[in-house]
Amino acid sequence: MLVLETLHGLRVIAAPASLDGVRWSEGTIVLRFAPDEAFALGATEVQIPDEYAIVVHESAFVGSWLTREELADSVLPHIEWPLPERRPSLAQGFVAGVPAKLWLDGDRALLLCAAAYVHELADRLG
Amino acid sequence: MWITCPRCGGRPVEEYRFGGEVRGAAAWITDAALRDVDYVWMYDNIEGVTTERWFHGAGCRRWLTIRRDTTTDTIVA
Amino acid sequence: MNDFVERRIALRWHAPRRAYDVLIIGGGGHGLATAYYLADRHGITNVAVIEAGYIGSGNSGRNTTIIRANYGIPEAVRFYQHSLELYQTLEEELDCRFMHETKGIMWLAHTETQMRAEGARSLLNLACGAETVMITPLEAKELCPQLDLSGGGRYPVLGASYHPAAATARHDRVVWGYAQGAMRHGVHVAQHTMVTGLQRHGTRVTGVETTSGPISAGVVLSAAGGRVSTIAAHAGVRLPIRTHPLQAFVTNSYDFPFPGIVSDTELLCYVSQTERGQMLVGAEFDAQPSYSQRSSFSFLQSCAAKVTRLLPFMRDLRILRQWTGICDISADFSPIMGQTGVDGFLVTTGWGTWGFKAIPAGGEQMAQLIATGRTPALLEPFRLDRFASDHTMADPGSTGTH
Amino acid sequence: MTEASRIVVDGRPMPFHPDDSVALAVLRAGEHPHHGGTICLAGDCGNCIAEVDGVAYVRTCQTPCRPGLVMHRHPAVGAPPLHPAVALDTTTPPPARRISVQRSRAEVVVVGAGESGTAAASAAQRQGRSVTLLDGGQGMEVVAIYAGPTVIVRTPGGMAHIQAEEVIVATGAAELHPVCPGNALVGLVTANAAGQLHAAGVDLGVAVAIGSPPEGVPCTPVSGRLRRFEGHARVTAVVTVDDDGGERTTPCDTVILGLGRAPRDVLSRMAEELPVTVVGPAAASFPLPPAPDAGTVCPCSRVDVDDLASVWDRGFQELELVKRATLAGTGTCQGSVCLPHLRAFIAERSGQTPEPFTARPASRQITLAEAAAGVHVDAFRRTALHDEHVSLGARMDRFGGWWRPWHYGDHVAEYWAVREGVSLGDVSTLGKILVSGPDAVESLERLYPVRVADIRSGRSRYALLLDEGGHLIDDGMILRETETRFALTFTSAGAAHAEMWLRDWIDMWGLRVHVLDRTMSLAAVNVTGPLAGRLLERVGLPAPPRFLQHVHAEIAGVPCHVMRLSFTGEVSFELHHDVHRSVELWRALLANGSDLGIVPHGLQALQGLRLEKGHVIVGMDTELDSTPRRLGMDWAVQMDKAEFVGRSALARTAGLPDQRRLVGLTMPGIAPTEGSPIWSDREVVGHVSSSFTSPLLGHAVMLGWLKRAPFPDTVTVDGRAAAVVRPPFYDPEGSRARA
Repeated sequence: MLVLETLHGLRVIAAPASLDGVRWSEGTIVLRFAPDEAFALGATEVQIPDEYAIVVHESAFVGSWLTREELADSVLPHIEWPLPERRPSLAQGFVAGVPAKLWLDGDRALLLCAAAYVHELADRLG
Repeated sequence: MWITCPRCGGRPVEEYRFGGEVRGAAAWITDAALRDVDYVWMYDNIEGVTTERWFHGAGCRRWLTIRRDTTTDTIVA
Repeated sequence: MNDFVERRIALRWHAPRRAYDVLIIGGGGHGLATAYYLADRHGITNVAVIEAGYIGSGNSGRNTTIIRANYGIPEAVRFYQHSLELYQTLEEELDCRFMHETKGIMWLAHTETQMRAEGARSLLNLACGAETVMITPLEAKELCPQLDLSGGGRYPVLGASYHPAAATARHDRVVWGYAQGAMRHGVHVAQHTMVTGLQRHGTRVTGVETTSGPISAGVVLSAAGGRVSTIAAHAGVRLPIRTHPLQAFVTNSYDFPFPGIVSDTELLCYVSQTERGQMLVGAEFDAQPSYSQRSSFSFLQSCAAKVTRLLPFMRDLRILRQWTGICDISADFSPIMGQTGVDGFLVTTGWGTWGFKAIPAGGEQMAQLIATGRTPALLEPFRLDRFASDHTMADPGSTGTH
Repeated sequence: MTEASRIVVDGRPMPFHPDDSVALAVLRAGEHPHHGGTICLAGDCGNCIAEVDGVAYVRTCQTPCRPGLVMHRHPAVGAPPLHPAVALDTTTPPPARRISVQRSRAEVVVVGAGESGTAAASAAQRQGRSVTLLDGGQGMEVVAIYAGPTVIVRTPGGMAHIQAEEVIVATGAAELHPVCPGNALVGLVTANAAGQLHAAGVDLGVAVAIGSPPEGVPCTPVSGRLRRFEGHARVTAVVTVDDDGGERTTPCDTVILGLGRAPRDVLSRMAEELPVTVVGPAAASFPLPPAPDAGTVCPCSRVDVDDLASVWDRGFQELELVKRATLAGTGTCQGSVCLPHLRAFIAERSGQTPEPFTARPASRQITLAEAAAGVHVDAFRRTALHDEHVSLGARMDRFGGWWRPWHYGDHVAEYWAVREGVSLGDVSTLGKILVSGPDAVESLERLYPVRVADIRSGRSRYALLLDEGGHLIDDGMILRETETRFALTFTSAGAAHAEMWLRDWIDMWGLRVHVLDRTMSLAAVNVTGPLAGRLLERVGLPAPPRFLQHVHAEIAGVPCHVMRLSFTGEVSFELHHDVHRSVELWRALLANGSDLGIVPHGLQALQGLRLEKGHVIVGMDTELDSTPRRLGMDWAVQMDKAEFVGRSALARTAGLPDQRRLVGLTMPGIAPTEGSPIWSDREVVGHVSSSFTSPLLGHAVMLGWLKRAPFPDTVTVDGRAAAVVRPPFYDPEGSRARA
């Protein structure tokens, strides 16, 4: 069974332009959920030129890194929509009927969903 | 039915929540109270192209506005 | 031949004349029943029913044929109970067979919240003259031995409300029975006659424009399904109505007994067996308004997934046919019947997913209103002006299915 | 012949040749897969349907033989039975037949690999378009074309769902079936089927041909117009009529029928208005057959020409009415066989050729299991404390899409822990939204009917959320963090809608506000009871916030947003914290409170506790049209505020007569069932929305709707008198919550 583990990072809501301009530390994976929203994996602090920005520690996502084969075998059969072709990129939508996200980067992919759904997703993906 | 989210791309309708037509009270109703009744309760119920709001709940969790032909359920530009 | 060929009903058609006392838009169950009762109960026979397609081509011919009265507010329970009772003797009255069969319906509950809602429904129904009782899972299993009480391991059945008087009837034949009854009294029914506008004289509606020419009338009643907002707009009347698709499917015919109707308050689907042995499955209407009658695969998928959890034997039954009707849902989920504020123009609408079961009472009461000019007590709560006067009829029992 | 090359037909082994379909094997054995009727071997009709491996209504001509395959004929009369063992077995789930789903995309999907289909596929490929060619001969059975267009296919290995840009239907033409007396006999085959049977080495006996004979099949052509088939069960002769009206009887074992063709159009009739192109014979117009005058016209539904005539003569005078009055065309083949004859029948009588009726899915039938393959209908959420609840013996229930503890075994003990000691409640499911921005105050002032601007930082205020009609849709707290930042809470059931509601209005107003829904990010534990403060003191909060204050503090080492409020009526602190620290916090609280008699409480106890306080639960005590006035909550609306959502409706309806009130009710003894009708003067005047037998008060307390003025002081519920009172029933001054 797929094991999804807690992901830690910063959840940031800020003006899109200010988010665009953020210099994240080396190696930070930034999942841009929306133009004004990002989840920066592993980040612990951020300088952002938006005095109203919401920056909070986020621990409510669980995820699992998958190889290209694991993605093809255990995840893709449960997705109705096409994956984006660009890499790296974020895809969001139902995976096996659970709201989930995929970070696609080269040969690997990070599958993540809210911790509240982890039992459903793991069960459905087997 | 598939709806294209400007942020996430095309997704089946099951990923969205319908948020209703973009509407206002009928301008031709001059009485304020009647106009409010109209705004609260009445619908255009258009057989044709409507402008409406959908929420991409399974994706970016943001709203989008689309135009849909209710006679065919096709999304028009 | 098969046992289901209609053998008795005879229909007689007329080209519409130029003027009638009462003109009814919409040759579905409600329109034809109103015409029948106008003629039969009130002697008003100078009546025409005009239909854009063929009679029963709208929801009267696309519904899932369930008759029940287990609604959520007293006003609705009384109205539908009256309709249910009229149905019980309708075959004799209309001199036709429409295979009316009392089967009982159970509404399964899987959570404490649903149990509470079903318990409330039962008590309210009993108080208002409709029999609904709570049953245990084992009682549900006795009524429907095919039921998986674990709900496929995911939806355990905690109990159900049971409404033994629920019935089914062949929908087309109800339409034809009323049409025949009205025609025998001299009512004219014209098919393929579409309304393109309303004639107005001052503030009064005095007739209709149709694809077959103008027809004037003392009273115009819109009993149309689906296009009622457009028709009302011709009279300057705005309606709290949205038109939504409602989907259903049937399997092929199978020879085995499945006597009752099983409905689920959480999965929002329901199952009965037709007189031909088909398993008929329906669900909640689609969330977005639409006039498209195109069926969707996602409906078939999810509905099949849901019912097979409750009734696992259905997994290997083959689906024969899937279809979609469109239904007019009112803003408070209750029907709208009667005056519109424009003289000479009445509506019967907002029938949502519960129009078929309301045909006899709706027709009878609308006829009484037209004949007497006074709103009968059963209709009083369902007047259109309830929205302006803040007397809406929000019915938690209607927001469910069928 | 080895066992490996036999199928089992009605309990008897039957040999087959490689590549035989089930129908072919049965015909090879000199039998008929059904009980009679013309055989087409093209998947068009329903004359070869049988039960195969437990699934009825399978077209055996499209089903390859497989060693051990079990076929049962349908009964000659009536529908196939369901085996009671299958129908009634619910204790063991049906064999977990995992039906795989292949999802794919193609620019062009071509249905049909005949001449026109392959040509269309090649043409599309030459244009550089990606093409999926679905070959029925390879077992790719197209079930339906849906909007998208989406093509649903049953494949030899499962199901395929194909998203296409364009679908090309190249299904060719189907051979016409004969409609005349005797057309349900055994021994009738179409020309194409005769060719297949001959090529497979099946002995056709004395074969005669009507119409165009098949090439290469030994048979005797018979001239004249087809009148009837003779025979008992099997055909023994065919009777034709010459031009001069003379009948001619030709003895035979097999009649080969080359009666012409009709477009194989079920898919194109299904796909009107979709981007679907029909090519080849499927798009051609063929002459209709002569109007039938006797015999079975619809074999699937067993409708005879007499039936058509009977309903026609009684006024059912158009295709749809004839179809509905006879059920012709509503069977397994969806009109493939009968539609040309129905149209010819109507054309002759009415003088007008009717358009074919629309086809509905499914053109190739699938089981419910096949339809459901690959779908998941809903996803339930668990809080971070789910396993803690289960290990404490909780009975879990679903509410608002979450699993929540209903009770931990003794809801009365849980109640007393709250009223007299200290208790924990998992309120992680509450909606929690952060808003921040220069327009934060402005947006909340417009969203809520209470004043927001004067809430001081570190303070909070209870608020209703109203829709445009002034109807209550949710309630919760507004907690001010800074000048421009607020935390908002919502009910568990209302949380999903709350985010949509906020974002929609803020979008529409164009206000500068950031919104973050933290409902699933933050867990929350409600520490409640007169000893709650003492427990918090032990775990690191010596000076807890006062009523309606909130602070950020570490509790047992876990950073928490501590909110002082009360739903239970006792001192309550909601500790909102990151979900990954939730178990740690929960356990620390339980451990530190053990000598205080701490126990967690479930929803059942909570519903009683809040009812004693007269707090409504949205959706339980409220209805779709519950205004603050009806709920007795006008105090939570400030009409002197500027515009807010629902304000104009409240102003308008304030002047209208109203007959609805949510009231408190008390009566001695055990509480009536929730939902009980409320009677007055032998009339139903309302119903009980919540009820509870208060252990503390020793009598029943209720909230209930009265819907008829004037409102009485005493009503009857459950046959007993109940007093109409003003809630709350417990601690009306609120001194306990503020203690």
